[in-house]
Amino acid sequence: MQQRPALTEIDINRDLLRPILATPMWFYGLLMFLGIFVAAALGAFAWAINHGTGVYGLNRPVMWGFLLVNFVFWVGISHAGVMLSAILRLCNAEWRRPATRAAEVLTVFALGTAALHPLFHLGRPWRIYWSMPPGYDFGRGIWPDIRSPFVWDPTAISTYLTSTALFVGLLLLPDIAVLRDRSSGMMQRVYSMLSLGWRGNTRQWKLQVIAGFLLSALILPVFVSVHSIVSWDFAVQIAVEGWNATIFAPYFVIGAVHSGVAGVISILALLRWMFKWENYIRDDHFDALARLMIVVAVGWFYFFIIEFMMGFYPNEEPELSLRALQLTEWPFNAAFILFALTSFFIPVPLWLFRKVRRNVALMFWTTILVNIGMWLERFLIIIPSLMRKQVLTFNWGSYNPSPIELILVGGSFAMVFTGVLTFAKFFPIIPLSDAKEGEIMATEIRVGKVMVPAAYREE
Amino acid sequence: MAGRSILGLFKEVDEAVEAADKLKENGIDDFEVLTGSPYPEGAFGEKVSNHRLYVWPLVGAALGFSIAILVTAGTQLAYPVVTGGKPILALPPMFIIAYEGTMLGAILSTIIGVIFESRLPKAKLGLYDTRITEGYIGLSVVVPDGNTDRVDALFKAANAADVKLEPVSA
Amino acid sequence: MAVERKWGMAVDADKCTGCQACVVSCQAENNIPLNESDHFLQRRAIQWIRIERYWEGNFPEVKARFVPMLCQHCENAPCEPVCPVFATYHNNEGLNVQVYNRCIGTRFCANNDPWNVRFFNFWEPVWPETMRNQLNSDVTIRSRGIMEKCSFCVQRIRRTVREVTREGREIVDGDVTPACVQSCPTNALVFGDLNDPDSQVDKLRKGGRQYRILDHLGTEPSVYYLKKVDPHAVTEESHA
Amino acid sequence: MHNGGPHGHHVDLLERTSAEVNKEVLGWTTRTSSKYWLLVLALAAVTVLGVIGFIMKAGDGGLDSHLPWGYLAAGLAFVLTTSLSAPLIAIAPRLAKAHWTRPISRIAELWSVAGLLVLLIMIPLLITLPSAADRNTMWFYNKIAEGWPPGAPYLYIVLTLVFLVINGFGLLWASAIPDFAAARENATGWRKTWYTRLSLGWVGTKRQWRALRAGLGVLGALYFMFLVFAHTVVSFDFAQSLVPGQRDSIFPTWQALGGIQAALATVIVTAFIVRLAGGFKDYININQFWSLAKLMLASSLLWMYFWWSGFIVLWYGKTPLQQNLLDLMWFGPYLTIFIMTILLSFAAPLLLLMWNGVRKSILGPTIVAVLILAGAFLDKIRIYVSSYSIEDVNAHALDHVPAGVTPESADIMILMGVVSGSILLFTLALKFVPIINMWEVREGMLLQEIRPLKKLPLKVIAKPE
Repeated sequence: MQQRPALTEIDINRDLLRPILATPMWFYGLLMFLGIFVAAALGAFAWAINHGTGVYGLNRPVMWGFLLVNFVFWVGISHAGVMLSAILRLCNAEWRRPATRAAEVLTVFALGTAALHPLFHLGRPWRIYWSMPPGYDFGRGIWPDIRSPFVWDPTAISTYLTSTALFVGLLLLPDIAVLRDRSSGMMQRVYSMLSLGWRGNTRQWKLQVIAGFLLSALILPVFVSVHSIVSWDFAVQIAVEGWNATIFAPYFVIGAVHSGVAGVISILALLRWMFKWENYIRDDHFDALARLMIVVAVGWFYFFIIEFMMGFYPNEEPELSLRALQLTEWPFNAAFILFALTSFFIPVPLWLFRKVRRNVALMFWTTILVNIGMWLERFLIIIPSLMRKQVLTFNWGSYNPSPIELILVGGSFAMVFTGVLTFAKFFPIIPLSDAKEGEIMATEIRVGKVMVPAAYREE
Repeated sequence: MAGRSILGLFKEVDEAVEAADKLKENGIDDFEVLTGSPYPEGAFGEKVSNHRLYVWPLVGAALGFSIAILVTAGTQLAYPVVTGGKPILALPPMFIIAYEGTMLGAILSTIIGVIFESRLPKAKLGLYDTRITEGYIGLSVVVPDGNTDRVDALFKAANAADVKLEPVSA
Repeated sequence: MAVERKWGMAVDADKCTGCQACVVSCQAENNIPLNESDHFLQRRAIQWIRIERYWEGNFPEVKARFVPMLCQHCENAPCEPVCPVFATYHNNEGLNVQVYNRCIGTRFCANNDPWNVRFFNFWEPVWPETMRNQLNSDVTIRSRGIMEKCSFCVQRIRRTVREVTREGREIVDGDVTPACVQSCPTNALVFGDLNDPDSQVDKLRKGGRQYRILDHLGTEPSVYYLKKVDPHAVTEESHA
Repeated sequence: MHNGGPHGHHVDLLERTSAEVNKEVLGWTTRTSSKYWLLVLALAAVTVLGVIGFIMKAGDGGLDSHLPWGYLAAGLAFVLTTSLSAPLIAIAPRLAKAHWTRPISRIAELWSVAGLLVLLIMIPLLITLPSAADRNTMWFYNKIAEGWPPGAPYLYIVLTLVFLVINGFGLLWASAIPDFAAARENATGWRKTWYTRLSLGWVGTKRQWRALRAGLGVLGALYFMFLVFAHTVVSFDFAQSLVPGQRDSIFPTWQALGGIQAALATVIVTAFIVRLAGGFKDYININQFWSLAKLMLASSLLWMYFWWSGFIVLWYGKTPLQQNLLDLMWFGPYLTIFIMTILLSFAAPLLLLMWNGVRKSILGPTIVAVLILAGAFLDKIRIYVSSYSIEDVNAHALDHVPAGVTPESADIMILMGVVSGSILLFTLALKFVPIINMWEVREGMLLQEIRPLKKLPLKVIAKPE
């Protein structure tokens, strides 16, 4: 963290509250533009409700399609938040400071969007509450079958969503207090209500810090469980040879971390570029995040290799035909090559160079690549396995996504970005208090002639 | 107790520290330090307050776990239908849902705990100044009506940027 | 409660000529929506029983093998526990039943069904005016967005049970015949109570030629297949 | 991290001069008390006992079948998962630029000397390992082409383990060079020549330091990868591929994770003993144990999570094969030993380490570490003995669950010998290599200091680029 600029609290307030107190015009334009896609997606869903599930490209045997792929993808992205903010908090990493809240907010909206997909996907969406707490259809004395992974799913996702949302809200209190003191009129009243009368005495600050650690430690296990359960939607199915693998849970989780951290880096790069936050999201933050990415990516690749090899290992017909499909048949072979390149073989070697790690534009594009690759990974796991479920070749099938599905998938991206931007309009997406704490804690140690940047540590 | 709170605002941290020392010299050692950023507790030599936060998650976890077990066991026994030759009381799924319940309970009660322990929410903000979120340090003390000017003088001596006095209505 | 009856079927691959009569009669009996060509092209055709055709051997010695495929009504059906809302479960007559009103259309069961014998109503079923009167009043018409599958003609089972109780006797073998069995010209399909030692189906399933498709999955199907007698016959399934 | 407190011990260490450090550390390395020789003798005796056990078994069982050798394989896996994994605890924090690991990094790396033992045990196991022909191995022997890849699986097992051990020694040596140089100055007799040779004329120029850092980085990363790969290969070839039809794909990764967990435990226990025996109370203090305890808690949770991920899939699928695997591995003949493993490797660590009071102590983590080591030991026995108890390794699927194999006296002797053998190697190495990484400790003293933030004394930690 060489030559970091010293920032007073006034600077920090001014810079980090800019999107809220002095919202640039293009911001609204961007929201409008995204709104179009969101509207399109909702329209598509209405169309699907009106005409029936037939408007999707699904068929027998491919009963789960792009919507489920996208669902897994967004649940994966949503794992960035806790991964970064929790693990880095627990490790007391100084460079977490600007990243944490952006990551958590991304989690909330990605997870919310993901939670919509089962709704899109259902045959009778208006009955979805029969399978999810707390909307059980108690009136009929019929209960959900808790043996079904589709009951574990809503439980886990609602737990994760609630926890993360409240976590973000709790750590927002001091920043809302800052807004309360800066804003005026109606917003001022709203903010002072939301700030719960925060004064900023030492006790409150101390509890904020403890809450950060404690809740991180508590949410981490939830974050692991959520994607594991999502993976069990697939892994418990003995009928689909390609899915019935015990490694799925950790494989999905680390894949989620891979795509999620990449997503956070992309968002940070965008924020830095949009709001000119070079002093807050500094090059060495990208450097550190990229180093983390290398570790995650290598770990993920290990699991990928094991999973893929395990397909061949027992060498039985269905698995072999599945691998053959993935590797040799158009368009899956192309997708597979693209996936391997984008999710690992292009970005990771690049990140080995310090120059790349500290180049924001390059980091942005490489992380985008990673997420393209990870989307394809989910696609390659879900669709081909369904096309080659069992040895009964008479039932082998194929699948083409329908325009409706494509609109919904595209719209989901717009939804997430709209959510993040809207949040950034009303609340600081870089935690002021964390930045200020960083300024207090930053110091230097003299070693011979050089001053090495250092930080105070509360242990 | 006819107490009145008085708030001194300091531009520099060191001034605040000095004022805090003065207060302690004058035998006032429970004063509230208001800052715009999280200084580690004790940085101003103020009294270190203790809290019970670590009890909350445990209680919440216990609650969440038992509720989850009750619900899962209850639903299966209340509607005993055989699916896939699985036992009516299938334990592994119960554990999965109980796990989520436990964590949810722990997290919810922790969040409530944090808010409670920070003595929030407060309807009235009390004696406060918006400059505090701008880097000023606030020292607020509750003193018997008589001593207010003594503390006031003391703050001024420590080069306070501003000293506020709570209206008598309190 | 103890299992009294356990309905099952024996399918004689040796007798099946692939004539599709069972498919048509099932269509008529169970109010299955009309499968127009585009349903087949979209691979969304609904056939509770279908004739799977496998080619065997190389040209010119190519043989077509027919496998009538219907819901196997497994003891441990993998499709049941994955349903979040109990829309499908195992009843005490050994049937794997589908509760249409309860189904919300997750299509999870269809995925976890190795035989692909569960069908999803992608569209609202429509019948031309002229065929309205052909519909079977004993069978529900399924709305769109839910799963359906072979029920072993449960409506016929229920009717028979009503009749025999009225006549005050026990059900004997042959009382119940699903539509497909009834219409099979070569008697390749035999239906009956697997728990009744002197039922024909029970004898057939112990006759020595029997095998069950995908038996290695251990789901205990109630549909038994009988090998072709032709010595050098190796069908896809006999590996399983 | 939260609830602050004074770091008495650490202050003392930060006030040490480097001369004092040298004196204390090297002094202990060179001093050999009679107690030490007694320990060496005892360990040697038990090791010999193990050799005798091996000879007995080879005598009646013979080396032509794999069936009798389950316990020997378990021994190899145990050394691999404890001693050979221990260096990770030096590597990972070094890459993360963590300061707390400096005083114990050498303890962790020194365990790599036990690699010799692994190579030794490997030989008879390779002889008894059934050929890869017409059975499924991760090497796809004969699947792609006749006799291809050549020498599978034996050649590749040898390569993996040999590379791992060489890499471990390289890492140990590289990280010790500056300390050898320091020792060279005030050593006498054979030690003088020994240290002079090993220190390669190190004088500590800027270049040398840069080279050393780069070297440690590369060697560390390599060791990490080799270790994970070794865990994969061993668990595949000596366990999974002996059970026909087993496709429990989480298994190798679970074994690698168990390696990390056991590595933490090993380092904690060793650090505890070295701390008392060598009087390094100021070097190895609450910070090390606290940080290790946190990691150990995390790894224990992960251990359970990995097991559960495998279990839930097999339980839900309940195909006959999956049922048999469940019975063979867990709920059949080895149920009790499995339950004990769960208690030792998961329940106890969780219930004890969840309290910060226990985590932030010296005795607490040590006790938990001992439990975890016991758990890992039972785990390896369960896995490898059950896998070795299957006769027909070429069958298509596991159609029946063989009875459990209870250890003969020879097996017990072998296991004792293996464990004490690895400890013996470590103990001997103590006298050649300084047990505290002096240069890293000195560097740590440069980069940390106690400095008050206004009224509050805090530790300041510098992280150079």
